[in-house]
Amino acid sequence: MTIKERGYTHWDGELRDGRFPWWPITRMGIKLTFKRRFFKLFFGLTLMPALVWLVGIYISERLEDFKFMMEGETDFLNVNPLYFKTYFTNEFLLFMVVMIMVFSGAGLISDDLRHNALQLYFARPLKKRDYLTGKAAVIFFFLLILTLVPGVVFILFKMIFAGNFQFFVSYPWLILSVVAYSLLLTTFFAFYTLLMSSVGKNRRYVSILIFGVYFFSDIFSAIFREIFRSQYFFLLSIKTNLQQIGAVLFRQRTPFNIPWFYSLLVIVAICLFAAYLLKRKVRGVEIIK
Amino acid sequence: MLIRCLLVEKEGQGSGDHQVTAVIQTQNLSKWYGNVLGLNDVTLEIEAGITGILGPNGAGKSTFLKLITGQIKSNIGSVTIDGQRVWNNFSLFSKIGFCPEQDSFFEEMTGWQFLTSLLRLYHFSTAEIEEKADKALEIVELTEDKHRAVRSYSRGMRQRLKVAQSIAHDPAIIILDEPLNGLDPLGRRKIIRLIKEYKGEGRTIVVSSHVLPEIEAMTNQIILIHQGKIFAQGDIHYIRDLIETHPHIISIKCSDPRQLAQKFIQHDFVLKVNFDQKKGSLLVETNNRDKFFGLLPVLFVENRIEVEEITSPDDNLQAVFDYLIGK
Amino acid sequence: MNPTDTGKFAFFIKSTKDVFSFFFTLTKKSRRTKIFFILSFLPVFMAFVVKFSQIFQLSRDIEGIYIFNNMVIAFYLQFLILILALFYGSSVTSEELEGKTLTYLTTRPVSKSSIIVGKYLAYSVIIVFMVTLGVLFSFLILNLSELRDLSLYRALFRDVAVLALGLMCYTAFFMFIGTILKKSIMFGLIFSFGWENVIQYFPGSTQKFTIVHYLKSLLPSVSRGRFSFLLFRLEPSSTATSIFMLFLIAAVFVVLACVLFTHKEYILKD
Amino acid sequence: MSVEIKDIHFSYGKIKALNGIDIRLPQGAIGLLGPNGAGKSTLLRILLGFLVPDSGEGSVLGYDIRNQQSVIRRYVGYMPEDDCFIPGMDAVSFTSYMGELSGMPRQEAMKRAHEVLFYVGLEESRYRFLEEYSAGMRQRLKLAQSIVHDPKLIFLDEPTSGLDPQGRKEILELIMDISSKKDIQVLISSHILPDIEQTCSYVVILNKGELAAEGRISELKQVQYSLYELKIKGEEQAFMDRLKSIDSQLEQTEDKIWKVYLPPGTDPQELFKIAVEEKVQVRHFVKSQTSLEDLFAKVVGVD
Repeated sequence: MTIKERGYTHWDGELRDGRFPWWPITRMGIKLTFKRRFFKLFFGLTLMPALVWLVGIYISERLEDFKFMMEGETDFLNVNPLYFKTYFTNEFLLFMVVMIMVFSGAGLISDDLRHNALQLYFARPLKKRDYLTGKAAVIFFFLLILTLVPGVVFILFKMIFAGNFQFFVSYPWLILSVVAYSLLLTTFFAFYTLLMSSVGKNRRYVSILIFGVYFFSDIFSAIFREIFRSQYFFLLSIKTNLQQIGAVLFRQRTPFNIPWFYSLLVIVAICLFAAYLLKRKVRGVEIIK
Repeated sequence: MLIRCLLVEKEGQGSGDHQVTAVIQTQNLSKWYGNVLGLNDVTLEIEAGITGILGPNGAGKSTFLKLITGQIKSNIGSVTIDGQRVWNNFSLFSKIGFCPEQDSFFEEMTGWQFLTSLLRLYHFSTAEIEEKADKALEIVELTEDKHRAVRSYSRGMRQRLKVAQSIAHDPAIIILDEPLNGLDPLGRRKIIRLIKEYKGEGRTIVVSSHVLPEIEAMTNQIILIHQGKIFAQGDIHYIRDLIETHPHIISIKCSDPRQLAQKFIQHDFVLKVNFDQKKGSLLVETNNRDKFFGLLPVLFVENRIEVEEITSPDDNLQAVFDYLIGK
Repeated sequence: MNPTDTGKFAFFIKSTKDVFSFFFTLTKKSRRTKIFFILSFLPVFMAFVVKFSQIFQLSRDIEGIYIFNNMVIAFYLQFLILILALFYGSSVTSEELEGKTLTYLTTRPVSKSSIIVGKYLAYSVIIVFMVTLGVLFSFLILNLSELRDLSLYRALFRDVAVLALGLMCYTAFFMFIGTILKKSIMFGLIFSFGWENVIQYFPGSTQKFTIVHYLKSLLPSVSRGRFSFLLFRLEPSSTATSIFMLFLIAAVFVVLACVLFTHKEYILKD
Repeated sequence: MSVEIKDIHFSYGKIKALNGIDIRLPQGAIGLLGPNGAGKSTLLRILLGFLVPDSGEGSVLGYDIRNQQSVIRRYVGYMPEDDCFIPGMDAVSFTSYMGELSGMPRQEAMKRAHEVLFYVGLEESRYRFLEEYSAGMRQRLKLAQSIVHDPKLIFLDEPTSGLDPQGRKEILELIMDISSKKDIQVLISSHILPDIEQTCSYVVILNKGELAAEGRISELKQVQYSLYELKIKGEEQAFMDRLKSIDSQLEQTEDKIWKVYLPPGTDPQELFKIAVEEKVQVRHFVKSQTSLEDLFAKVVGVD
């Protein structure tokens, strides 16, 4: 007979270097976000445009049946790269992306700062990089559902509804565009949101900053543009920069007459700046002088 | 039930000198948070002097103190201070000082700003405010650090600053929620001394703690609270005396425990004798400590037993509660 | 001790004044206030750039007052005052709960209403000051060459007054929201940039359910030119009505916040 | 040699927190003692790699504190001093989450989380949200998360702060139980003497950022003069007067314990003889082996 030892028992397993040490952070972050009140409702709302576009794809294959409703205007129902570009750069979607950031992203770091939880993370074999990756992946999860997933679904359903691969053959690069744009948008918002979230311990304050800075840049750019009549001031606006790159990736004419790589430069610069600040701000202990 | 007896007896005793009017009175005070019990049917009177509220973590001490300072509303019952209701009766607070349990401040202020700003809410003149703030800082020995940000204060300093804000306006009633928490022995001693000195001129001080010796060091008047109920109120010695007759274990480490054990067995107030092999000590259970401790030194001297240690392992708060609950 | 009604009122005023000075001194130097100060000063920076480029003939020559009226005010009216009012308004009660500092206030001989009113006034004054200063500097810089034209100052005065009224109203409203809701920010953002933005363009009486409607009614109507993206389809109320309504809204929400704060019980979690 | 550091200096801006600390810690439970602000937490944070020392070097479990932090953290458990948790979680998710972050497989972490929560006595409230936890429960939870990955070395920063005596006793018993295992070492930082005295065999005393004393507790507690702690019931005054008459020194502490310094060579039996003669009861009698407290008071300068 073996008798179980009383008191403290060892764990007879092997601690190992996971290949993705940040994954638990991500899983927990997503779980906690879904637990927030009204989040599910709100997230559902942000998927509305995707649904509308999907219905559009269906109708595009049944144009004959719906002609009576269209009164001849069927151009916008032409499922082509422009159709995709419109989805990915429409204002409602971008607004919802920002709201989702306020909802799910604002607390990612600021809550840990507030409850002294960083030291719990960093007392474990986690690197700063792992911690930040884990948190960023939460944002990736939500934003890719809003971008990458609908994009792929649109392509698939277009082919399913059409019953052939015609669409894919016509635009074989489109899937790459969808992936590239989704990743770009998501990466940018991940950096942006994490930076804002690390600025303060107070979630309300962080929320206001995430929202405020984004819209501020837009208004600011609009004002300057009017005064100087120069398209280059579009570069001040986060939103137009994203729209600009989106148009290029979907091989459409850029909405504004400025080279697209300037926009890319601005976005990359913001990300690098955020990465630099995050590296300095996130640490195991708060040092009070 | 034993507890009831205790309270009844106490009332019987107190009825003779009832001219001392209670400062704080509560009637059937009960409080729930959602469906979690906070406080259950508390009726008591607190008189001038220091009163210690004693109970383990989560017993309802904080709830009680929050209720008598009008921070939360009771579900049932009432609280009065000097005959006036407390909830939303702000004018009462000019004579009350409260030191909250939570370690929170307006972090961006310095200690000095913290005190002067709060004193401003008592409508004093600027000169008065500065004088009072200086005095309070001196009492808690923070004068040197008064121009540092509260953020950079150590735990002990923060605790002392919290006490300072509760006494700065010279209140007649001071209520302190766990003022000794997280302090090193030096800091604890400072605050205990401060509270005792501050009692003077008929002030009423209510202090809560979960550590019996801390309370004993400050006062004899205690209120025992556990599971949201008041288990006893009165003189600490009275309660201790009551426990005297309760079976109690005493641990003795000495040169010849078995010989000593033999001697004990002959007495009827010794209920049980046990040996702790690991520690090499003798555990004796008795129901009459007076007799037991009266006998003990005699046995030592008569039998030339060298004593290393006499301790009462369950002479702590939990034992008191276990006894009162009737475990 | 039986204070008469006037005595009570005098005491209320006094308490409110004390609470006001408490939070005025505390907040005017806080880090957040500094960041928002910078934010509200960006138009000044913009005005600098504009003026500079005009002097060196880098851009078209637009009248200073024109830029001021259309851009600066639009920026302040539609964006900044909302953000400021939302943050400071909801802070009135939320920050005390989050920071667990409420106890320090409610155990003082000041009524809960005077805490609310005092803090409301303190924050209002700070943000009105912030905005006024920004507007004033932008105005001076943009109109550097026409500073002798006195009619311009009327416009300035009117704009500042409208912004101040707007701040008062919104702050009162968000303060009220902060006293009932825990997630006041989410609600506030949806209200400010959803409701206020959309409903104000609805026809008839619908648009009267927004605060911004009354604010815009007080500003001169803008020609539907290049700036129509900022203001359009307004069916203005009369000046008197607008001012009355704005004061009424502010007063109603301040009173509601007081009533709620007095009777609601706040439990600080540890 | 679990922890070995040489000439560690550290300052927060202008404030010097550690000023040249040299320590080589043996096996067993080790106490890190000092008043609030002596540099105990700073030292722990350096050992964990949260802070990089201004100068000096050291190793934990044989790994360098500058270059091999992540290896150190894998085998070390840390119970921080401040209140810290993640809101919105229950205790089981929290503890298993922490285990996973240390590199445990998910299912194993969940199993182990239940085990350690049972072990620290939170079994009944393990599904409750952390926001609702009391101070005592949070303390246990912090202990649970520090042992979930079965570390070889545990750093406990003020493990008993904010606990009632019962809770304190229980936490100390848990700590003693853990450190009784041969292959697990405990380093406890505290300002509470009896905690250290009870749980540790070796002590390091820090004061104002410097090493004030170090050694085995049994050696440090050498009998220099006979000090006894007594609790008396009965005619205290008469008893004390008698004691004074045989040249002993008396002192009463805040919690009503008499400290009696008997002159060298006096038989402690004398005490009981006098007690019998004066008819007082000795309720509590402990030979205080010039306890740590005196040493502490001496090196730290408590009055």
